[in-house]
Amino acid sequence: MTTKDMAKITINLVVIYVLGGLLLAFVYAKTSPIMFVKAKEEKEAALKTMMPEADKIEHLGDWEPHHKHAGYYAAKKGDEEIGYIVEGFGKGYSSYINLLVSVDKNFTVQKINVLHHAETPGLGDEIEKDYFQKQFAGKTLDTLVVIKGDTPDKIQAISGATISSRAVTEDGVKNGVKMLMEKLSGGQEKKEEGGHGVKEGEIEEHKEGHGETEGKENEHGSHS
Amino acid sequence: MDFNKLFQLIVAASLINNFVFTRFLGLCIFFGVTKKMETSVGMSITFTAVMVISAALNWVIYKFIMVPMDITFLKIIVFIGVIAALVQSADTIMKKLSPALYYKLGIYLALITTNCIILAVPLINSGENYNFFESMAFGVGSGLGFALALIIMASIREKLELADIPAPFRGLPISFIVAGLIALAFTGFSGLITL
Amino acid sequence: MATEAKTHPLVVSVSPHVRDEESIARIMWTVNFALLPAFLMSVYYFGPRAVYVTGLCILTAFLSEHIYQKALNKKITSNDGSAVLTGLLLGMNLPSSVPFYIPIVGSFVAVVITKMLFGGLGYNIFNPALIGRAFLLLTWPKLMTIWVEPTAKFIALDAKTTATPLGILKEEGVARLMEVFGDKMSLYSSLLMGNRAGSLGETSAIALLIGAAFLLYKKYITWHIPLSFIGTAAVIAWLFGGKEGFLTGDPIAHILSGGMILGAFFMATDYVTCPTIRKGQIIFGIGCGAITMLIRLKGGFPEGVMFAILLMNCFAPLIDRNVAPKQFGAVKKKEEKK
Amino acid sequence: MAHTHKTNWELIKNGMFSENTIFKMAISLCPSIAVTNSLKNGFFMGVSVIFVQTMVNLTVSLIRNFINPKIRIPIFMMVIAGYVSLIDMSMAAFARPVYKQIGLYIQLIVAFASIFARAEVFAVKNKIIPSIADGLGMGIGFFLAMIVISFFRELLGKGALWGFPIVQGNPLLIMVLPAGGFFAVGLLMGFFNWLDARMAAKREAAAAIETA
Repeated sequence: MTTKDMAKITINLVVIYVLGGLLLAFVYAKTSPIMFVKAKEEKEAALKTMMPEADKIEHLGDWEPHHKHAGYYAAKKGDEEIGYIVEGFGKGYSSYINLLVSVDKNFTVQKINVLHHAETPGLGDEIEKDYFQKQFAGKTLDTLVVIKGDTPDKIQAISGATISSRAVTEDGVKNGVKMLMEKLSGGQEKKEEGGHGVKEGEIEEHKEGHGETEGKENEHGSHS
Repeated sequence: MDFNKLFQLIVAASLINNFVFTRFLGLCIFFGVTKKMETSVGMSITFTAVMVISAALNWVIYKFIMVPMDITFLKIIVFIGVIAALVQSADTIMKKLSPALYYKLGIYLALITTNCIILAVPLINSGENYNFFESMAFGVGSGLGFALALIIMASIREKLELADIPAPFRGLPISFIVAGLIALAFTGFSGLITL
Repeated sequence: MATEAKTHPLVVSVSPHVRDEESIARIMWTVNFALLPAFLMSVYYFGPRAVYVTGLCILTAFLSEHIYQKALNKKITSNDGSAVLTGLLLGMNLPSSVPFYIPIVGSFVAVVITKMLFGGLGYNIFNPALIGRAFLLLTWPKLMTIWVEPTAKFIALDAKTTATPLGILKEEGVARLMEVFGDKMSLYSSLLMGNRAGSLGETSAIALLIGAAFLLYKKYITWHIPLSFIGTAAVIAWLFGGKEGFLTGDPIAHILSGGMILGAFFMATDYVTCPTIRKGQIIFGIGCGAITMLIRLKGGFPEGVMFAILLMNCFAPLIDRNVAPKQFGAVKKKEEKK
Repeated sequence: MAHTHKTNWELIKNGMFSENTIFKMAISLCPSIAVTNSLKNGFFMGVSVIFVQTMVNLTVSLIRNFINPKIRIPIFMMVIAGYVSLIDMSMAAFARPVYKQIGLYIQLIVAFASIFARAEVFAVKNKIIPSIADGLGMGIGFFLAMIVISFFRELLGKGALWGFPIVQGNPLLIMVLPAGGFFAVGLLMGFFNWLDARMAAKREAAAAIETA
């Protein structure tokens, strides 16, 4: 191979790669802001549906259930705090169940919403269903207990999926509410320093995993 | 370093989320080379080795070059480039150092570059934010899982050679059905580890 | 196995079991017969539904094989007892409460996809009845896990649903299990007799053991797989099964509950899908036992026998390949297995 | 030079049927199971592949005189990876719900044997229009396979299509699980083989009558 050939090949490669790189950089510059905005909007919309009567949702702080990153928020109507929303994780049958819980000012559960999970199709994945989630309205720490069979005031387990039902109820939701109570009760009038000035526009963006492939990094589940 | 977690990652990647049976990657190779046991074994060894080395190499490049420079959007191009370069140099080195080994495994190297399973490992590692040792563990687990799948499949297909399979199902279709049945059996591992 | 001589003009013998078709039929019908005590116990405990579910399974299995062979102009072998055995085993692996389409779909998958597509009896890689059951478990997980309390009344009108002993153990722990059954001895006797929730044919350990003893006596099965299977499971259950730590497990409860007896004697020993060499069979049995206990103690499912046998079915050709004797003479020796 | 003598329409048809990537060539198989558990996922995957396949063929054909044969492989790879990155980023921005489910497999289009192979055996040797036709045909063939498989899987496994419920009752859930994916592809492949054999037999019979 002569020097001339070498030079030609090199130029060839460099030109293509530089062109391609530039093109991609251009596309990236155009699409990535949209992606971030959309992701943020999604998150806000998800929080909003947890407490539809609120007109503002404020980020109060973060906590780490199962060594995963999750946030908690205050829902406000005008200047008045009408409730709180917390993101939680429950250790389920084959995945960590990511969910949102909204509570009123007395820490009574209003609503829950399962965001992501990989529980067994046909059994555990019924935690997504309304009939299961509706049971949570009006529950408090004492009544967040899973019962097999009919129950008027507790949570009835999905038949054949007790582990997933428990993960949602006694791990995800209960621990979320507990954490909120510890952090917030008694101090409701106080302005949270950490949360001050953090408006919804600054809600932190979570890095999206790849769908159902695997959960986010976590320590081994030493919890029972 | 948390050995328990690394062990879980290996088990999860090889058995529970087996690349072939639950993630459906590497299917072309899986169906392509399992006609013979010998090729399957060769492929398994080569793949596992390349997978682990490429996981390590790509992790370093991603962490120390791409993230600081904020060019993670080029990761597909960079990863595939690194793998191609790795395979090419492995080819050259092997030819020089151990012609016998090259004679045995060299032909599989050429097939590796355009294989999704090799590329998937660094992509998943970066997507999951694994640290260096976790990335290595994931690479090892994935490689072992793929090797297991190849070897099981090869032994079953050898047995099927003599079977009176209806003509339209001979070859690939029956192999897909075998893979489905193996996937059915592998479901038994689900729930072993919560990820 | 011997059918290959008929279907292939060119005879390539893969297996050491060269038999004529008559002996295949005799073996198959004998195994069916050996399952009779367990079937009768299931009728005693679960009533007419046991007959209904098992009957549907057998009928569908038989018809699927018959129609398939007719349609493809193959030699009709549907009355050699193997289709009936598949149907019977599948029926014994189902809960009594399933709707009619479950036995039908399960038998169809078992016979057509697992056996006929591979060229019929002798070529299937997996145990057909177990594939049928695994398919059903993943397809209708809820319907397949509704267990009915045995009533021991012939007509049970008010069938109550309940959990299987292994289900209770998995989800609520050993204390609750004792609460349900009283004490250890009454737990054992319930498990032994079959007075507990579970699949139709797996509940009565004693009836299964009678059938198994008959098969062992007739030398249609050997001790290798059942013993290594149950032995391994027992050791693991004893070592790791206990709540209080090492060596506190209860191996007897683990052996008698779930489908271990049925699986170890009647399904793992299926001579088509297990290794042909004795040493291979022992490895196969150990693998089955180990995976069963891994799933029971650590996995997501309460019962692991089905998955364990299916997983070891995957490995059977590999085991055969690696422990196969070198001299041809050893292969020729007529080995009685089932 | 291996210029093609086929018309553009023949090229498209060739990719769609007689050289269908999934059912005939049996390459690029991973997504045939991974993303076909719903019609929507299958559709987006198919469209992405049509785009990448066509654009790669177009680009390679366009720069074929500029490429030095010695370095054609890294250049093909760059072109393919470029278009894949492009569609990957666009989907991440504009089709987020789908992207969350099939993102990894979109990125792995890079390693598709069919795309690389068409650049290597066809586009680099042919003019632009036939190259586009070839890419389009291959892409559409892949797309059709995705649609057929995901149609059956979603209908049987969920009783729904594109997320809308069609049939009530207890569907065959296994069809949307891993094992069911393998079964679906295996059974469809067997069915198409049977169909092919039948059609060939018919043609032969017809030819025999004509000559007689």
